[in-house]
Amino acid sequence: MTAQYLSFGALALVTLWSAYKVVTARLITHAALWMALSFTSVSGIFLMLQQEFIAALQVLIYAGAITTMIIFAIMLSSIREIRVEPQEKRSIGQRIRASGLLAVVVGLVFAAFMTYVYYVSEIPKEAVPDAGLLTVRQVGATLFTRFTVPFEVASILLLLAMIGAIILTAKETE
Amino acid sequence: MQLPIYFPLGLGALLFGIGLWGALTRTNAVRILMFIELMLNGVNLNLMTFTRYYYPENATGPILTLFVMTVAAAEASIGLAIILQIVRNRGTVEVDKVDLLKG
Amino acid sequence: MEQTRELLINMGPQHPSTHGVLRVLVKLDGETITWAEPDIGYLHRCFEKLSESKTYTQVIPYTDRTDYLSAITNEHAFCLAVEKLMGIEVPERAEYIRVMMAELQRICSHLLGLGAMALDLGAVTGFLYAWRDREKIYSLFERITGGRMLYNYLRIGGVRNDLPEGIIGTPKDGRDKADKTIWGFINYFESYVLPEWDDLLTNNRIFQWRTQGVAPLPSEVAIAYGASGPVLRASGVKWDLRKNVPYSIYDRFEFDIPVGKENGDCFDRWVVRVEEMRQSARIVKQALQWLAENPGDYIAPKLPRVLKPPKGEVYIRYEGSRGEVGVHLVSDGSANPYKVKWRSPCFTHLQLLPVLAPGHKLADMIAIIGSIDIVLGEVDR
Amino acid sequence: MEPLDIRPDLEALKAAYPAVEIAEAATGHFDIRVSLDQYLDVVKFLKDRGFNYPACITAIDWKDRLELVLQLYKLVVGSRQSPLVMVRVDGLPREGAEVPSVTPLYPGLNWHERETYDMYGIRFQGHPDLRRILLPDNWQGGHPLLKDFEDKRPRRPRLVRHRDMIVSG
Amino acid sequence: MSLADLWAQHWFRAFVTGSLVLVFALGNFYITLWLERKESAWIQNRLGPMRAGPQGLLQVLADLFKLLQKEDIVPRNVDRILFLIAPFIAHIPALLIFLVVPFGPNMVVADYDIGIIMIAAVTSYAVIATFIAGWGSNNKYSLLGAMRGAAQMISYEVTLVMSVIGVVMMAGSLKLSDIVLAQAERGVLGWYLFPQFIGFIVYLIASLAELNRAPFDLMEAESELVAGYHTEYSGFRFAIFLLVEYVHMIAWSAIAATLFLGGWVGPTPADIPVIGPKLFGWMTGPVWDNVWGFFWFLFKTYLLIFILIWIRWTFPRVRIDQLMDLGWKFLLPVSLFNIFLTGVMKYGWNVLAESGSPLRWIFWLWR
Repeated sequence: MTAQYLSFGALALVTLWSAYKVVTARLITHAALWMALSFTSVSGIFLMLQQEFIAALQVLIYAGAITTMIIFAIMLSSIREIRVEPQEKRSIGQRIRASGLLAVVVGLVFAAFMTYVYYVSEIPKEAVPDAGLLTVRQVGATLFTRFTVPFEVASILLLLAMIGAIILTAKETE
Repeated sequence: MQLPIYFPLGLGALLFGIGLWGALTRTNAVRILMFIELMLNGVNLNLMTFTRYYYPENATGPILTLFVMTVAAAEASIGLAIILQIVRNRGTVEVDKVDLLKG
Repeated sequence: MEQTRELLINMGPQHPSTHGVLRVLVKLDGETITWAEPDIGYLHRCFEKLSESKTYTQVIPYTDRTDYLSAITNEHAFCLAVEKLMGIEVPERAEYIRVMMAELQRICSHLLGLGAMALDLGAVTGFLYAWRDREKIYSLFERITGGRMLYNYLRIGGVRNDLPEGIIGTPKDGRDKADKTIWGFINYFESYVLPEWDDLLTNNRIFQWRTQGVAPLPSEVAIAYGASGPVLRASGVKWDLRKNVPYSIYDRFEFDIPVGKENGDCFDRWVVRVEEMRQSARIVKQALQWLAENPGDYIAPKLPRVLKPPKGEVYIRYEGSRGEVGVHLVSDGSANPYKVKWRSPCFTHLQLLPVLAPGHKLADMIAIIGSIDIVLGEVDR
Repeated sequence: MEPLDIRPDLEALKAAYPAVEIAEAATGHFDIRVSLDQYLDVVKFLKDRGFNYPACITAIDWKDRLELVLQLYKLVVGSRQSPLVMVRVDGLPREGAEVPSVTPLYPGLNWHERETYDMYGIRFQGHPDLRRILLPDNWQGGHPLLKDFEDKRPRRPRLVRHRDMIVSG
Repeated sequence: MSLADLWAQHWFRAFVTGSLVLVFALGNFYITLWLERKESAWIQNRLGPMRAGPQGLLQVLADLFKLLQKEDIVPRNVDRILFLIAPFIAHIPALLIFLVVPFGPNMVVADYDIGIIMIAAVTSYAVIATFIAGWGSNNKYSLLGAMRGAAQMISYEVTLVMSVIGVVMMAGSLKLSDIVLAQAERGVLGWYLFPQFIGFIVYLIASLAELNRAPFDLMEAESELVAGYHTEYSGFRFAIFLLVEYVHMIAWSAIAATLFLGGWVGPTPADIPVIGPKLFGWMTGPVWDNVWGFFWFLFKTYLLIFILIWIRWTFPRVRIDQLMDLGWKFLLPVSLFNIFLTGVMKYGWNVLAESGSPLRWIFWLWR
């Protein structure tokens, strides 16, 4: 019983701390690596929720592909001022906006509101006992039976994204 | 799962909150994309918590998360391509300096 | 707005694949080379100035050190120049010994050139196979001349000493006698080593990827830039000084000249060298047959202790293992040569680098340097 | 493989430039003595006559004057005994000799001319990149292959251990 | 607290099996490094390390001690944290792969039913580790090397996963132990190597590129003039990178052995038709099955390691653009074709299996 709390507490702490560091990291490359860490810990939480398939996908897509893509973008986009972002003097107003007081408040309010809604609503708090867990085979089956159209649309979306990215970034090689 | 439901849900919300806070404060375009990814992560977490707590045998949860992830990947690649073009034409990646349409 | 910064890097002088102390300044645009300039002189030992204060016989060890990978061919070139200047008649047995040694030395130097190129392209095993076979030749040379790499074996008018007992061996010697008798080595070389080179590297898919189409050299450019030897022949020019401007007794041997195609690239230069090794083995075999038929011991010609060639000038062209070695000898009648100009092929071939390299990738630069097979001792003299 | 005969070319050269002396040396090559101003024209003439292969260019220091020697020959595939031609320009001053460069005609002599400049001090006009090639770029010790060259660098006493005495200089 | 119910404790089982896997990885690293030296020597007909210990067995120990006592220089203006943690992050993919690999009949640490996707997911960390090492050492060349290495790994990761899908289609499950059992049912030589030969070849090439080894070791090749992203590392930190490379190699060949060569399935002495049961009857039973299973697993893994080392010492290096062309324009289409081929063949067998027509023997291989 306490093991679950313990592990969830640890993973949650890591996720939130790395997410916070993504915002406050001085160097953008560090931010990218903190993001990778947060993705990994979220995948840990998925494992806790006994969803191995989604945990593996999370690592594969988020921690692997998207992080690398962002790192490549960082390298290509700002080779020049990558070293240190200039910390020029900023007025009080800017500093407040930069420190994100406003946004933190919005975020907290949002989080508080959501937890209030869960708490008040009559959604059963206790989880359904460990019913037959989902196997990958079932997910695959429903994916290709009930969700074939969304699946095709998603693949077209990916194709479009690829073509768009290539057209946008391809240098005119002679 | 003896963990009450609003623990993971709370975490998802907080994750979303931090993403939102980052997106609103930072000015580097690439970093804002990172925050969008964080927000989507928060969404995924919510999705999976509900699936695990209330409909564990139903496969729509993971499939929907799968779709969210594909959309996230596609969006990230297009976003980064656009950012590269901005860098190539405007020379900067700071969002508030890219104000060509300003009145 | 997109400004690509050109990266100026310099390869060498300490670089694993520049065959000695060569420094090449390279400008890179991303991965492709836009400009390359070799910077030489790190191994300059003023061979000409030294030889002006030495007698003719004392100069011979210096000629070993110019192209230190094929010492016998350098000595042979210098001795031919002096003998032509003085009109000395070299005994026939000495001529045959010289030709046999020169061709063995050519095989050995080609082995090293090919091995080094293979190593640069990543085929470490090819490199070590070349070393293994070279060792066998070195042990043969050690028994004949006493030295492994630099011999000081030839003398003006002949050779220092006759071949030791049993070094020639019988045509039936096989692989086990490869480092004991010359016949053994030649049979081993032809039956085992050459086919191995073809399977291991020449027909190796990735090797062909890395060398075919890299640095094509048209024949006019090759001639205009004074290229010679394997580099010239790989560009389709059938020009071998042993056949076209015959010296010594090369006209008694029959061997053919391997030639590449019109725009010879790195791969052709490689194939021409491998084929040349085969032809050199043929020449050595013919020389061995002659030496076997008339054993006789070697009678050195009677020459004064200190040679004083008549006043005059001579320029002989010799087919060294890397190209046309030119010895321009000026003598003023005294015991020391007045001027010894060493026209070295590697010095001339290195001029091709700025012509061949641009447009290729940096990794190709290594293949190009390997294929023109330069030795810094001869470049810097 | 018949022996290549270049006599007609030499007669044509003699006809075109009477001031040129052509002699066949005992050791089998042809010497063409040319004056400095006709040097480039003669080389162009020979190139048109088919002397396409640049063997080497060097200089000889006859103690009172410098002599420039350019060696060419016809690289004709299948020919035999293609004789070598030495175009010689004599009487060059020991310092500051100016000679037109043949690199535009024969790119192969580019480095050979730079080496001759490096060793003898003969300047070649029209050479694309005339600077020292073998000696270090910051070498001030003059041109080493001249007969009267002595090394002016400071001498360190040479320590000869086995004769337990210091041999100076 | 008897051992039995201690074993029932989830955390204790995880701890024991995890450390066993670690011991397996390090032990095999030791042997693979020694094998690489010996095999390269054998190929180049020299002797290889002979002095340290019998047949040079202690040579690897000597190397590790040498690297241990070497000064571990951390350059001054380097990105300290990244520089220090890079080698350890590089370990994640190498060791996590062993979680899913079945060493014996029931010797598998955590048998996820998404085995192969888990492997693909974990290997994406190798790219991040390369980047961290390159970025951490803060010099332009290692950064260039790291970016090039990352690009190479990504483009070959796709091909790697595609080449394995053929096997998954044949076995019908992602779980590695199911795949091995499926191969066991297919009879004596029912390995997936034969029907999936294209997949196997593509897998081999792609794993070579993923490991930055053999013909694709662009990273520490002359083109960068430097030793790739781990230039600045010295002393034991460099030894850890070496460890990572070899453990990664073992991991990939272990997967290949499981997927294509039928993992731990192999004839035991007891199966010899006539005299087997009498002579070696005592060798049957659950424990012995595990022993023989582990033996066959190791045998096949080392067979593939032998091939990887063999390829390394015979092929020259490939150029960077040829590498990318090969990956995207040749290997990926070929692996997609293999998937298509497997689908058709399996469908063909399902249709014709009972019909008894001679035609079905074409599809027999994909039954």
